[in-house]
This record gives sequence, C-alpha cells and structure tokens, in this order.
Amino acid sequence: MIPLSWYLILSAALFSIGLFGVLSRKNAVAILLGVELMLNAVNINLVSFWRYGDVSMMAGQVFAIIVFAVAAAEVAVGLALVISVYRRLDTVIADEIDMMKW
Amino acid sequence: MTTETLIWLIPLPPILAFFLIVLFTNRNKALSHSVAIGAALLSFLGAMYVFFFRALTAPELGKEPFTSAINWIPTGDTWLKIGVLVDPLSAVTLFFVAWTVLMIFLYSVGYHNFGQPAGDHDHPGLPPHGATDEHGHHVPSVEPMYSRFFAFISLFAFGMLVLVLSDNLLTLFVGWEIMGLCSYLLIGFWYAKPSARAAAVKAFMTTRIGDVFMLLGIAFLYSATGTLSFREIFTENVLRTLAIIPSGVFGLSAAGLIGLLLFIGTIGKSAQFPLHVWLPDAMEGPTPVSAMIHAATMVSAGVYMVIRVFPLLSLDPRTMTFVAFIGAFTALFAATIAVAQNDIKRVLAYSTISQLGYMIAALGSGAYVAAAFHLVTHAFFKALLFLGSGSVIHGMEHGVLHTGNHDVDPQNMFSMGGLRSKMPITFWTFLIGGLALSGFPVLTAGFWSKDEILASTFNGHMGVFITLAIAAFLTAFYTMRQITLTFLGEPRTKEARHAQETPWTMTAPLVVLSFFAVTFGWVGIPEHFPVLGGLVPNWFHEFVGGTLADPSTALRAGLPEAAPFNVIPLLTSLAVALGGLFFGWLAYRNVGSVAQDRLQIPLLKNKYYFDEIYDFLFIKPAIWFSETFVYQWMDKGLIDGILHSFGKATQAVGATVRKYIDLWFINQTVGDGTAHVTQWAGRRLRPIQSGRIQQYMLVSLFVLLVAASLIYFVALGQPALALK
Amino acid sequence: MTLPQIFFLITAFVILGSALMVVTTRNLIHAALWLIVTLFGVAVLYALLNAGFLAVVQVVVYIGAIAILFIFAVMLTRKEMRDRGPQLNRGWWLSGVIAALTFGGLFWLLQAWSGFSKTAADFPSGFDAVGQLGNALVSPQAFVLPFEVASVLLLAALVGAVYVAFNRK
Amino acid sequence: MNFWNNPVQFISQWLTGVFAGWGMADWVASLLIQLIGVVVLASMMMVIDIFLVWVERKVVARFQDRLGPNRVGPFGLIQPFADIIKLLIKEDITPDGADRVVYNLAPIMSLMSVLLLWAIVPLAPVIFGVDLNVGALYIIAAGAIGTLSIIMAAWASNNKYALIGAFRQVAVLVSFEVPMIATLLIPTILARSMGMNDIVQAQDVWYILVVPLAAIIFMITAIAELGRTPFDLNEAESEIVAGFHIEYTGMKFGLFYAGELLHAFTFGGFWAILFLGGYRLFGLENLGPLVAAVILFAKALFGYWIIMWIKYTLLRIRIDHMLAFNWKFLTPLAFVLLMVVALMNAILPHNNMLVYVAGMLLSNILLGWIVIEILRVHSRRERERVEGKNQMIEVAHR
Repeated sequence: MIPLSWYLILSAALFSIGLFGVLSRKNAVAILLGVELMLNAVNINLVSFWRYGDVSMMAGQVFAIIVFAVAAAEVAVGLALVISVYRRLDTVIADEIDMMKW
Repeated sequence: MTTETLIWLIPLPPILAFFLIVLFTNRNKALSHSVAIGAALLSFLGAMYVFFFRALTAPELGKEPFTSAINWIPTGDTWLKIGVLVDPLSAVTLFFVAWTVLMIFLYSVGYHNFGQPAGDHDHPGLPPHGATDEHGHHVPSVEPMYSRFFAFISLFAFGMLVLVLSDNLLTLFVGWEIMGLCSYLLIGFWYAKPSARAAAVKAFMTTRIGDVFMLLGIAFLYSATGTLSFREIFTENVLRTLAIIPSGVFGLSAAGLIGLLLFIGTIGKSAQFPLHVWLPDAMEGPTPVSAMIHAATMVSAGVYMVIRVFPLLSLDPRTMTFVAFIGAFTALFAATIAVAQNDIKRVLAYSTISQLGYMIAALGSGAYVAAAFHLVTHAFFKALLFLGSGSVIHGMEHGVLHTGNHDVDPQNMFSMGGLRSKMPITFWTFLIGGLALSGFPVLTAGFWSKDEILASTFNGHMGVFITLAIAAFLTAFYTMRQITLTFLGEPRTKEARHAQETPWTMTAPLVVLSFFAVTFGWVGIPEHFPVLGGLVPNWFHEFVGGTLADPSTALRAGLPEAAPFNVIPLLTSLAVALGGLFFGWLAYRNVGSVAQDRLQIPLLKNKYYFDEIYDFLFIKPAIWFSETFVYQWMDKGLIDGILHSFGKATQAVGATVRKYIDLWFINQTVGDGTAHVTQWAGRRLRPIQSGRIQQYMLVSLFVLLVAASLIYFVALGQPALALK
Repeated sequence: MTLPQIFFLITAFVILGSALMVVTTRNLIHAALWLIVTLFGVAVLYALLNAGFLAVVQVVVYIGAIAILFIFAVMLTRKEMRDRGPQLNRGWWLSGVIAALTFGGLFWLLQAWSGFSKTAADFPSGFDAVGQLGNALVSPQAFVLPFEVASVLLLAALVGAVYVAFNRK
Repeated sequence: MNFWNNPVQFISQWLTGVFAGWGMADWVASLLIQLIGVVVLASMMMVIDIFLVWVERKVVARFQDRLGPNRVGPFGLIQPFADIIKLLIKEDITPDGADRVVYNLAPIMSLMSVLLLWAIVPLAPVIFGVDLNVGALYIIAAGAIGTLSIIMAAWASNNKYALIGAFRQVAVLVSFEVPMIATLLIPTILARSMGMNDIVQAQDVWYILVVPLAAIIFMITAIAELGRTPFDLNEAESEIVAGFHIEYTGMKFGLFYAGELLHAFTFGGFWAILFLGGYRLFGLENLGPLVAAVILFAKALFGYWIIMWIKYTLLRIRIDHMLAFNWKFLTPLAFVLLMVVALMNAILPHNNMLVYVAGMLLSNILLGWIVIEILRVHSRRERERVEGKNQMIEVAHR
C-alpha cells in the first residue's frame, strides 16, 4: 500500500511550487494560480490525514469542502479585484500596482 | 340568555363595528355602512327586546331594576365595580336612543350621497362638491371619507349606550368622554374647513371645562361615600350622611357641592347658559352629526345624568335653585337668540339649547319626571327637525349644483322658500316636528311634555313658570318663522326653485321619527286633563316615576307625583303655542329678503356677543399669560438668564484650563513632541514600504522561517520533543 | 510496487510537472490549462484516497468554475493574445530559494514525526463515506456551523465580487 | 451464470480465464479487462452516434416537411457514412496564430466529455460502466469538461467570433448549471441516493409523475447545457458565424458535431433515467438485461426526440433574456421546488405509496400554478408599464 509519507511529501512539494509561483510571478492572475496550488496541497493533506486516520471521523473531508468554498470565494473576489484594477490602472503586473507605498 | 347578559351585550355591536370599519372594511363604502347599520340594528333589536319584553313586563321595575356588576379595578381591599342597570329611566332613554340612532345611521347613507359617483375635485376633509355624471349633469358626489364617518358615529353610539346602561358614575363618565371625543371628531369631520376645525376645538375645550368639574364631583363623591354605583349611593343612610356632611364651600353640604359640580358637567355637555357657545358652532359638522349630538345623544346625556343623580341633587335646595335658575335663563336667552338667526341649523341649535333649558328648569323645580318626558319627546322631534333641515339643505344643494352658482348658501333660510311643493315629505315631517317643538295643542308630543313642565313649575316656582312661558312663546314664534321662510310662500332663489326631494334613505327616518313625534306624547297625558284625561292612563308618569320609588323618598325635595291639575298653565301653554305660531306666520308670511326682517337686531344676531366676551375675558388673557408673562419674562428672562450665567462661568474656567494646561503642556510638549518623534522615525523607515506585495511576502516568509527555526531549536530544545 | 502505487506515482508526476508548468510557463492561458491538469490529478488522488465525492466536487468546483474563471480573467486582462517578455520577477531566484527552504523545512519536520510512514487500514467495506459526510455536514453535533459560515462567506464573496468588478459607466 | 442473465459478468469471467491461461498476473488481467470494457462502451456509443446523425436529419426533415436523406441506402441509412467520408477527406486546416496543441485537443475533449457520461449510465440492472455513488454530481463534472473544451477551442482558434461564442456558451453553462444541480438533487432526495442505478431501482412510480416540475426544469437546463435552440447562442449563425468551432474543418468539426448529437442523446438518456424510470417498463426489464438496455435506448430516443422537437420548433432567445430567465425565474423556482420536495418527503408517509405520490404531485401542480399566476401578474404589470411609456412618448411626440 501507499504510505502516508508519499502524500505528505507530494503535498509539501506542491505547496512549495505554489509558493514559488506566488512569490515570483509578475502577473496578478498567475499569483492567484499559485495560491490555488497551495490550497490544493493543503487539501491533499487534509484528505490523506482523514484516510490514514480514523475513517469514521469526517473532519478531514469536511475541512476539505470548506477549503473548496473558501477557494471559490477567494478566486471570485481576487479576480474581481484584478479586473477592476486592470480597468483603472490598465495593468495586472503586481509590481506596478504599488499605489499603497509612502 | 338572561336579561342582564343581553343588556351587557347591547353596547357591543357598535364598538365592534367601529373597529371592523377602521381596521378592515374602510376601503369599501357599501361594506362599511352595512357593518355600521347592522351593528346599530343589533343594538336596536336588543334594546327593543329589553324595553318591551323585559322592562315593561317587569313588575315594580323601579324597585327591582335589572342590574349586574363585575369587579373592575381593585381598590385596596374593595373592588371598583362596573355594571349595567336598567331601571325605568334608562329603559325609556334606551328606547329613544335606540330609535334615533338607528334612524340617523340610516339617514347618513342618503345624506352622504351613497351610490353617487366620486367627486370631480373632492378631497378628504372637505364637503363633496358634486360630480359630473356621464350625461354631463351636475350630481351630488359621495363623501370622500364615507367609511370614516360611519366608524365615528358607531363609536358615538357605543358611548351613548354605555352611558345609558351604566350603573355607576364612572362608566357613565367614560361613555360621556367617549362621546366628547366623538363630537370633536365629527364636528371637525370636514377638517379642511378652518371653521370646522375651530368649531371642533371650541366644542372640545368648552365641554372639557364642564367635564373637569364633573370629574371633581365624582372624585369627591367617591372619597365621601367610597362607591360610585347609583344603587349604593341612593340609599337612605348614604344620602342622609351626605346631606349632613358640610363640604366647606359656600357653606354647601357635601351633597349640594357634589350635585353642583356634576351639574356643571351637565352645563358643559348640554350647553347651558355660560358654556352654551360651542353648540351653535357645532353646526359645522355634517347634519346627521348635528342631529346625533344635539338631539339624540350628547346633550340629552347631560340631562340624563342630572336626572340620574337627581336624588343627590335634590338634597340641597340651594343647588336646586341654581339649577332652576340656569335652566330657565338659558331657555329664554337661547330662544331670543334663535329668533334672529338665519341659518336653518343654527335656529334649531339655539332652540335645542332653550329646550334643554326647559328640562333643566323642570329638574330644578323638582319635576324630574316631566323633565324625562320632555327629554324623550324632544329627542324625537328635534332629531326629526335636524334630519328634516338636513334634507332641506340637501335639496338646496341639489339646486345649487343645478344652477352651479356656489355663492348661494344652501343653509340660509332667506334663500329658500316655497319648498313645500318641491319636497313634500320633508315639508310634512318638518311641519310635524315644528309643531311638536312649539307645543301645538293636543296632537303633538311636545305639547304634553311642555304642558307637564309648565304645570309642575306652576306651583311654587312662579318665576320659572313665567320665564318658561315667554320662552315657549318665542319657541313657537321662531319655529313658525322657520317653517314659513323655508317652506311657505314663493321660492326666493333659482336654487330653491330647482330643489328636489331626497332619497328614501333620508325620508324614511323622517317619517318614522314624525310618527313618534306625534304619538309619544300620548303615553304621558295627565289623568285630570279635560276630555282626554283618563282615556289613556298616564303611563309614563307611573313608569318613570317608579324609578326613585325607594325608601329614601322622605329625603327628596321634588316629589314625583303628578302636579295637581290647574287650568292656568294649560291655558298659558295653549296661548303661547298658538299665539307664537300665529305671530310667526303673520310676521314672515311675505318677507322677501333679510332686509325686510325686522328682528335682525345686532345684539341677538351676534348672540349677545358671547364669543367676543369670552375672547376678551379668557382667551386674550391666556395668550398674554403664556406669551408675554411665561415665555418672555419667566422663561427667557429668569430661567434662561440663570442658565446663561452658568454657561459664562463654565466658559471662563474652561478658557483658563485650556490656556495654561492644555495648549502649553499637553499639546506642545507631549502631543507635538511625540508627533515629531514619530515623523522622524517614519521618515527613516519609509523606504521599507515599497508597496510591492511580493516583496512583503518574501520578507515576511523569510522572517517566519527564521523565527520558526529559532523557536524550534532554541525554545523547544531538542527536536525530538517537538512532534511527539 | 503494486498497482495503486504505480497509479500514485504517475499521478504525482503529472501533478508536480503540471504544477511546475503552471508557475513557469510564459503563456498564461497555458498556465491556466496546466492548472486544470494539476487539479485533475488531485482529483485522481482523492479517488485513490476513497474520497469519491471530493474527487467529483474537485472537478465540478475547480475545473468547472475556478479554472474557467481564471481563463476568463486572463482573457479579460490582456492587451494582445501573446505574452511577451519574462513572466517572472527579477528576484525570482530568491523566491525559489525561499520555496526550496520551505519544502526542506516541511520535509525535515515531517520525517521527524513518528506517524510519518504509516499505512492506511484498508477501507471498511460497505462504509458509506458520502452518507457519513452528509450527516457530518448537517448534524448539529458535527460541522453544521462551519458549513453555514462557509455558505455565508460564499454569498458575501459573490456580492463583493459583483460590486468590485461592476463597471460604473 | 449464463450469458443472458449477466452478459458483462459472463464475458469478464471468460476473459479472466483466457488471460489467466496466457499466464498474466491477475491485476494486469483485470486492468486489461477494464480497458477493454471502456473501449467497447466508447466505441458502441460512437457507432450509435453515427446513426444519430441519420435520426437527426430524418426528424428535422419531418419537422420541416421534407423527406430527408433517402438516396443512399434504404431510407438513406447509409447517409451518415457518406457524411463521415466527406468529413474525412476534407482538408484539415489549422490557422496560423492558433495555439496548435490546444486547438487540436479541444474537439477530442468535447467528445470525451460526452463519452465520460456513459460511464455511469445503467443500461440494465447489471450492465453499467461503474455504479458511482455520486453519479448526479458526476454529470455536472463531465459537463464542466465540455465547457472547458469549448473555451479551449475558442481561445485556441484565435478568432473573435469564436471567442464571443465561447463567452456566451460559458455564461450560459455556468449559470444553467445551478438549477440543473438543484433539480438533480430532487431525484436524489426521493431515491435517497446519488447513484444512477439506485435512482432507477427506486422508481416504482416514474418520477415524472411524482415531480413533473423537476422533469421540466431538468429538460430546460439540459437543452441549455447542450447549447441547442432556443439556447444556441454559442453558434448563432446569423450573429457570430459559427461560434466556437468557426475555424474547425473536416473531422475536427465532425467531432464537435458528433459530440453535440451524442450529448443530446445522452441527456435524453439521463432524463429517462432520472424521471422516466430508466430501463424499467412494467416489469419488462426482468426479461433480461438486453431487453432492459433496449428499453433504456427507446426512452433515451424519446427524450432526444423531445429535444429535437423543441429545437426545430422554437426560435433563438436573446442572451440577456436567457440569463434573466435563468437567474430570475428558473433558479429560484428550482430551489423552491427543492425545498418543497424535501419538506413533502419529510411529511408524507412512505409506507403508503398512493398518498405519497399524490401529495408530491399535488404539491408540484400547486407550485406550478402559483408560479404561473405570479408570471401572469408580473407580465401584465410590465405590459401596462410599457404601454404607459408608449403613451407618454406619443404625448411627447404630439
């Protein structure tokens, strides 16, 4: 059978890749893509802990579902923000959106 | 169902109707008036049942009236009881109230032009101006606030029934006040007319004056006897104690003072001499309202109350004298004014005042049965007259709409004339009512009641007798004047020529009431009367006379047995009635216009300048007091002055504190100092904040990693512990 | 090397590879499509973990809604179809280092954990995971409150998104 | 264990025996058999698809008062093959500026998304790809992939018309998925399972008799999902030449076309499964799995026919009307219906079938009536408003 470690390592790797995307991408949309990757990594962890723990305890799956909901909300709002920023500043490059500096 | 239960139920339908209409059916006119009239009919049936099959068949109703009471308010160890009482007096009152109320409800349907189209430019709060139907004719338009009107009169009927049926002064007072409110609402029914508003407020205020005294009387009575129930008060020992206790006011006995106070309430309610001013102005309301207030219910309520408390009143001769004087004076005084009025309804209003004066005078001279008798008959024919005048006005409005000349006042008698042929039913019924009012001999009810009053005042109260006789003459005179000006002769205006008869909903009540106006007198024919005497027993006298047939008879001044027959009062009343009628017709049979009316004396026309006098005596001073004295001097000068001085002092203190502590120390040293430091630090730290989100993330993550590893290695010691 | 393990390795390879493409490819549409591949792989993983419901929901929510939203966003926020120039920041290597450090740290922490390489008790037969999940989501003893809160959050996000992106002109 | 009672089982055992005879590890064998099953199912569907072309053309011909294909073969039965040959020998164009990989991937995914659906269709009590316990959701998931394929095609072909078509299609799909899910939950509530087979088994009374409203709504959403008239904005010829597959030629277009046809047929099938009792027909299904399969196909064809009927009868709706129709009417109605059904399901007695069905049916009819009343009032108000406006305009013109 598959040991738990495989899942954990996979999710850790996926998380790091997502993190890399978030930190290094220029495009705001791409940054959101990275965030999605990270969320999925978390979900993998949750579900695998559910599977490898006591199956009759549904916490893992429930939290995975809640993460789905949160992800959906985050994407909706995030993309809405990106689009409205694009309307106003005519750019989606994260570094060019620096109105909040001194 | 026991009689008591039924009696409890009698006042209920109107109040239910009121709420039904106000809450649910007010959008639908037909439904509203059906509800109201249905309710009135229910009460009517109940009342008739109680009157005919219970009150009349009961032996010795005076001794054992129908009564039932329940606990209402706990007053310490005892209870304040409320309940119903039907003794002969309330029975007859119930009888005529039920009839008139029902008739008036029915009449209102026609009066408010039910079934006519909505007005072209009517709006709520104004009398309907008439509409244009599909043929382009001008027709009367339906009242915009039709349902509201029926709701109000339902409430009014409820108040009256409560008052009549209550067995104690408290609920009587409640009904009394409900009617006060309703008269306010109904007089001001067309609230967009300034005159109507003023009249409503005036009526309300004036009656309030009376009511305050009445309330005082009730309070005094309660504190003196500890009860308000009639049955408990009018027992021998209670009355005797009341008669003995001195009240400490004018050397009156407690009974006298209480009676006086209650009577002042009556003065307000039934518009007696000093407080009569509101009643004529109340004519601003729709005519059914006038009839309701001035004939059937409210004003009679005053008299009814006095009759109720008669045993109490009669304990002190001085009070009695006062009452008699007020009554007699009012009778004459109002009659003289009525002679000079031109508004058909105002004439009736003043005649009402004087007729009430009659009753009060009769009471004052001890003849409470005669008073009750006149109360009933007067209710019938005065309601008849008011409704008749309403019908006349309605017919005139028809004419006005037809000609479209709105300057003509459809209520002015001088713009009428010759309506006899135009509106026959109205004419005949009005004539009957008029004759009854002027006490046309033998036929009419008015004659019998008035005759009885005269007869009973004749022995002992000569002054009263003479005054009333003159008043009776004037009554007959102005009644005939009214009839002549309105119906006889030739039409004086085109409007009068185009007047037409009113719908059956208005005429039917007239017919019914005129029936009573004629016949009701026959139940009270004194037995010693020549020819007619003894043909029919003097039922009324025995029946109502039985009311106070209780052991305390010895205490009472005015004894209820019929006045011994004497020919002089009879002749007098014959003379004054016929004479008045004759002269009235003689004087006015061919008067063409106001100019030719020789009785337009300014003094009379302006009602002895009473409104002006009151204005000068009370209103102006009140305004001066509130405006100048209280507002200008006390409020602005004294109180505000004090307050302002406080303010100044506080300001001074505050200024010093600010100058020496706040500004210098806190602001400059502490406040600005910190601000400068912060600014300096901020300027140094500013470059960190690049506004680039990813830089922030990088930095924060880096810090996180470092911190985590530090915690992990340093704080937690050996890693093995970490996740075990 | 059993069948599931082979499956797992293939899926894992697909996931990581496509994830790398997501964060590195220049063409953003392709990035979004690669993201879809990743998500699909994750769904497969769920299936491997006997969480069929989650697998399907993953496909419905992520691929059916989120990924498509992404593609829309990419299409709406570009001047021309092609993406020229580098898509990474100047300091991308630094973030690479940070990411690598994170992975290292996580791995190091995990392998220090006792239950690191435990295997699953095989799935009880006739165990109705979906039914259990449903009960857990709506039973007051379990997770009804977080569930409702999540739904409220979704609603708020919906309204907020509409408001933010609404074009006032 | 003979062939007629359980063909799939029979064949798989036989194949297992054969492979074992070849000395194969049995997991390999099972894997192989699974693959064979998939291939068989998929190819069977595609073959049926070919005949669907003929069916569609015949039916539309009848609707439009024509004869339809009748030259090639008896009743033109060979016509589809001729079409296929035509498509195959056409030039296969890939425009420059197209994103090649995605461009070529899209049609395959489009057909794939449809074929995926057949994995959970129970052709008979014992013939099904997999009895997924979340079948209802699976339908939506597969639909999502279809959507994806459309976007890919549109984006990849680098064409404004295509993009517009895709946008419209996606807007429609994303919005109409909501009421579809809601209506999918209703049979789930009634059958207490999401598995297609359980739902069919639970239908002692066809659900169209129990929850007619749900059946109607599902049909509408299905048509929207298919992007057929009256919801065919994604390929509205008169506005955007051919929508998302404007650039496609030859067999790639053929794949889209076949995908659409099969999709319609498939949704007919799901409609039959969810509301018409699937392979059940008064106990006939007990004669044997193949009979059951035939019954299911007949019902699926019936649903397909209804879809065609609507397609060739109605006109196209404007996009805003369509979305308004979904968000302001269909979605609320679907949710209300869902609540009503759940409530009634809780209230009504389950032991007495007659009462149960009658109650459900009545509640449905009542709800439908209320909705129609509301619509009437609303539309009257709208009409009055518009008329009033027109009058004002006229006044202004005078």
